[in-house]
Amino acid sequence: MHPLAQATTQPLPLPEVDWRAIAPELALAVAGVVLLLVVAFWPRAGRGVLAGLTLAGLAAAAALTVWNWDLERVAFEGAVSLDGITRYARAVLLAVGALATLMVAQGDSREGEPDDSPPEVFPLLLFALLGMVLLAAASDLLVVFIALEILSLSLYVMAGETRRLAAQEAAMKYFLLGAFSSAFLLYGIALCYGATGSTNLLEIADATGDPTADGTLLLAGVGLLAVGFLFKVSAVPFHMWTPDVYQGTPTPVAAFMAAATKVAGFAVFLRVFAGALGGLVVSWRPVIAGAAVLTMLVGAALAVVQTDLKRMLAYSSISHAGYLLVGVAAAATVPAGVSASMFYLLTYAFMVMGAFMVVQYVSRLGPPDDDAIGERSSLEDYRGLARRHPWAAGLLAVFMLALTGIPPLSGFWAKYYVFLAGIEAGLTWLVVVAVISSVISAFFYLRVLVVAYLQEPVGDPGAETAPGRTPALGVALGLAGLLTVAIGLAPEALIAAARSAERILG
Amino acid sequence: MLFGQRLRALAGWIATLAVAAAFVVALAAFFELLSHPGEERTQILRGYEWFTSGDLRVAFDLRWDPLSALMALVVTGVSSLIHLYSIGYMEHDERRETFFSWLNLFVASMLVLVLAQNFLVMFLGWEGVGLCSYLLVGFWFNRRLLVVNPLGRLVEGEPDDTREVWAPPAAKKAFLANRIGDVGFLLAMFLIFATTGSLDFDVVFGEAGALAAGTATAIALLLFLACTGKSAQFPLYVWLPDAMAGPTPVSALIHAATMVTAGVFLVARTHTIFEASGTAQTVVLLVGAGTALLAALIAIGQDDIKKILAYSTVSQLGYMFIGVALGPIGYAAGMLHLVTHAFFKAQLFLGAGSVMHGNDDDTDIKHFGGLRSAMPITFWTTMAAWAAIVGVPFTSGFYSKDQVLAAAFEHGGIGLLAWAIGVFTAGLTAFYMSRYVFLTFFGERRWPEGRHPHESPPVMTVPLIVLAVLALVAGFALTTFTGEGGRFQAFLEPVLGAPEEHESLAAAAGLSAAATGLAAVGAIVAWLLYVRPFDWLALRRRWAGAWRPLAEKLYVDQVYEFFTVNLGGALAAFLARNVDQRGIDGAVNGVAELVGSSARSGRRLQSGLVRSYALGVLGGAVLIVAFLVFRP
Amino acid sequence: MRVGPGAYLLLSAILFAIGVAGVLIRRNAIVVFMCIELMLNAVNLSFITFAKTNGSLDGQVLAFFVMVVAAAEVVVGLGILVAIFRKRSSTSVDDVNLLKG
Amino acid sequence: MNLGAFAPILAMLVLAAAFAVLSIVVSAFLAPHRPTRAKYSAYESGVEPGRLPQGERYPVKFYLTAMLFVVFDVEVIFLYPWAVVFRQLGVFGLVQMGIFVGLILIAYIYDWKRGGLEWD
Repeated sequence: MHPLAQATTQPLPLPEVDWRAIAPELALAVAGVVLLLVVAFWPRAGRGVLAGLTLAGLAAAAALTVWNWDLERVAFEGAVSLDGITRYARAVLLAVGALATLMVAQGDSREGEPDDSPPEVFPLLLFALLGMVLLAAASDLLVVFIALEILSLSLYVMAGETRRLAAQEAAMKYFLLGAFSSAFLLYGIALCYGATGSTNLLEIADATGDPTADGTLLLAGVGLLAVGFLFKVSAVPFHMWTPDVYQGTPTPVAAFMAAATKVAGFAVFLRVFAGALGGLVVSWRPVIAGAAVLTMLVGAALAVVQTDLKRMLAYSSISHAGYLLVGVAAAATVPAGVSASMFYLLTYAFMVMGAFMVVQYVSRLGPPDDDAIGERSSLEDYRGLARRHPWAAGLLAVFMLALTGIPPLSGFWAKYYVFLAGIEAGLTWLVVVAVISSVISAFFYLRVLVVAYLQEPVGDPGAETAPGRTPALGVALGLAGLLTVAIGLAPEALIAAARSAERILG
Repeated sequence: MLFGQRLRALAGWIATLAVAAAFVVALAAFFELLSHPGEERTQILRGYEWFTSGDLRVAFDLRWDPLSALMALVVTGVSSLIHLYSIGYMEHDERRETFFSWLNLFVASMLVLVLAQNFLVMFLGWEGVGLCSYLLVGFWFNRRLLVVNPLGRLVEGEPDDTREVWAPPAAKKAFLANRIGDVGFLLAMFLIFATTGSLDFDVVFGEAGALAAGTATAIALLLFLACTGKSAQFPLYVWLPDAMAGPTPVSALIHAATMVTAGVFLVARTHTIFEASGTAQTVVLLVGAGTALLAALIAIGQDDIKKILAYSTVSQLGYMFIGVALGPIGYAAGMLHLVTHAFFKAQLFLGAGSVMHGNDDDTDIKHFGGLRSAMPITFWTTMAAWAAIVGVPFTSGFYSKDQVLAAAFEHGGIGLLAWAIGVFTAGLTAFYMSRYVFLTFFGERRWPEGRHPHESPPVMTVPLIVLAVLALVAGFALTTFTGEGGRFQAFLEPVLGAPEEHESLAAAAGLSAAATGLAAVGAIVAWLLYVRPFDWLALRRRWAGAWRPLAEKLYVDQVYEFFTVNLGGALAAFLARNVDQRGIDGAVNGVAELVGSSARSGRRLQSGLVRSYALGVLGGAVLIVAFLVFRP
Repeated sequence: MRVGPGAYLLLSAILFAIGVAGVLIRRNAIVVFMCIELMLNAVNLSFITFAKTNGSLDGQVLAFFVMVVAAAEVVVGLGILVAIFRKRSSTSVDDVNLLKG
Repeated sequence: MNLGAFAPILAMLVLAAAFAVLSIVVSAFLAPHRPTRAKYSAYESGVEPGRLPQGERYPVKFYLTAMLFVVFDVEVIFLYPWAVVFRQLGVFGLVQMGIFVGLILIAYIYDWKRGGLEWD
């Protein structure tokens, strides 16, 4: 009998709705909807009000995350699981969201200029975050797909939020390629479903040990899943959209993408590959390791030749994705790989957001933006920054040194733990490549400092416009700098928290 | 505002006082250390705990033992004098407050390096030192370099090549060579942690004896790779002579007295690891000896006073490595040479800076001559340092070089080879150093019309005098009259261990005579060539075939370039564009060029077209699926 | 002749491949976008087929969600494309290459 | 059923795709590249691609209207299966669908307030 027809004759078992398990997500959704209504009914609401409401929503979600901190269970019949990865990713994502809100609140308006970006960016930010936290918690491929689409669709719109040609181009590229890659991901889900008979990660994990399952189909499905995830975390050869999009899109959105998408993408990467597909590690590890090698080297090498800071940061984020892939490759056999990757994401998120904040600050100094290339972020604009704006230059130095991985700052520990996990998993050759790549990358990070500290400013410094008052950006910069330094000085507590993420629930 | 201007003017004094205060503190701590009996002279200051996780405990621990005390004293002492000198030398530079803050940062990093109790803290200092040297070498980023200057004069001007604006080639080269070395340090650190489970010196050295021979060799050679980068040994020494593009006090501080000694210090500090691997010790010995000879030969061919001194530094560092490669018998000798060299080389560089200061920043030896009367203090102090480096009996260099050579001789075997090279190099050293002082201070005047050489202000000459006195008496004061190890060796023994059987160096007198005699020959030849009225330029032209290789630095840079071009194969075709840029950038720049050019071709793939990006996605997807499905 | 699930899967794969080819070959952004929709719906066919062979409803549920997502993508995609068109009066994807390198 | 039979088909598709990708890449590198304007214009059944008659503006509110279409489209997709099992689901189903429709309604209101229903 047809299953649907069968269902009509029997009372349906009602699913248990575990409100508490998804409380932070619900808070984000409610906050997003409320903001949408505020925008609809009160279009003149100031950015301060909207940002305040957004932060309130984030605070509520954060409070609920803390309330749920010790909760470890699988909810909604295996669709969502609460474990270390979920709560760690939630915490990091909400913090990133708060920083991004501050950056967005600052906007790109100067004194006496109207702001270009529409107020919808705040609810969109919340919806994107909702997709991200859901993605980190998803333990069913259906939820993975939906969460991925929620975050992607929000980001597509955010990327093109301003009227600049460059922003629109970025949005179109991101959209077409994102949709293209999610079709591959979807096909992967279909093949996995066909091979194992389920979309639930726990059941897929069981089926991978089952010899009767269709191996070829499953492996093809795994490969296509990898394509979808590798695209989201911008690994080579699926990285090409990244520089164009980061450069063209408004800086706050680029920062948000660079930090938050990586956190969510790697969380789901770890859960699916190191968790559910851990049984197939022998098959997929070479793929991930190969992608890691390409990603690290291509990202670092191409960053060297960039003359635009935003673009350089995009390539740097690509090479950082490579280091994270080392952690993913290690994670299936070495639990430390999971915690090292999660810790890396935490530190990386703050470093890269901080770097973009400095970009946002400096872009306010020069003449107005060129419509075609987006906000000004050419390295030329940073010449002699130390002389003109010592604080901005100092923070830039902190973030660049942290991204390089110079010891007292957070980036060093991140790399250190990931490399250690790699060695423990027997991937020493991969770690050697990673070290070489980080040597190359030191070159372009330090180059930024050389430009900012050693070179004379070009042109007439008097022609420079005042940055205007930047309270929100100032707070965000201070927080990011503080976190980057503080994590570097006392990484222990956060590492310990990451350790608790090592046990993956389906 | 007014206060700010005042502060700027005072920056040099503040920086100098800070370093001097550090010296005083180090001195006090040193005497406190002396009050303990020998075995209890290792104090570990458990510092701020960075973090512990699992079996790895990393803390900001510092170590105060005779070795680090010695280094701390040398670093802070010499640095104080150089800071003082810089106040005068940098007087007219508008960015002097920046200069002094970096100089201070450099001293701080160096102190972290020498006081470290674990590899991680040491690496922190190691990196900091490298960064500071990069910044300081590139300090005059908007001046063209010495090498492109026809009159040997530093010319200010807008660099035309915008690609090079942000990093003058010399700074870039220093940076790259050091990074190659740093890879060695990092890998060694990983290997150490993987085998011993700790990075703390006490734990690691405790287990060093139990290491498998292969592991010990690997660790030791990786560490030595780091040393060749920082201490400018073959094959990575090429950056040091170019680094003379920085302000002269920087050359004195970094490239003569302190930073380059970090490698020697590293070998001494980790001597237990090197002792566990005979192979590594042999490699260090041969590299040290080879570098000493090679650099001395090249130094003969240079006409730029700072380059002569730079190659002489490379050569003297070779002596130090010979010393520390010999085992317990040579450690103290190598360290003693480190100390005396810090004094006399600092003086030589500062003296050279004084000569430049008084001669419109000219550095070409052909444009001096007869400066003796115009710059008496510079002359006499430089002669004292000359006496020390040449090895005139009872000056400091005499004792230290003598001890290194005696230790090599006594070591026997391969040590005899090192001894022979060392003695021969001593002769060469005497020749090129004599050539330097004779051509600069003696003979007839060769400087251009309109130049008025003048003595430097007291703030510069006082450090010269202090250093000259130290260069004369340090050897005598630190050892004994007969030149045996004496209290210097006894002081370091708790850390570096005692030589097994302290044979009476009966042959010492004979050995000294050999080296001193050869040095005397070198000096006399130089006297005959350069002081007597003699057309040495004509001689040079006649023997151009012999001279050219020396002047061209034995073609080492060209050899590097040749190898990077050929071994790079197809990829190196990209280098062709750079080949005409003269050899200076050779190997190290080749690496950068390799990355840059492959990146430029990679950039073309980044066409901005959505469809080609989509093709990339599809290609990756096909590769991955094909790999997974068809994998055997 | 009995048509087995293999035939449906083959059709799905062929449709997917046509979609991919369209994305790579066509220049009009709207057509490119339609090809992506074709890819998504090709996958839907696989989902339905697998739901039948596996005897579970999950595949059909997934197909529903894919349709919803596809619809949402239409909205966002058209929004972006129209915005670009209004600035440039061209929808050729090859014209959009300010950002590169 | 055994899906093993599907594997060779999949393999063939992969190979075909690989061949296609390879030939595109190879031709991109090897082919002579002499573009002309005519070559660069896309062939779209004889119509010039993507260019509307000059002077005529594209309907501004087009995509806001399209969004409305989706609002109801999506609603209906989920209403059908829900309606089939409406009785079995009882109050629970009613509440859930209420939340769902409520959310759609909010989106509708937003669209309305932002001018999505005003054509000109």
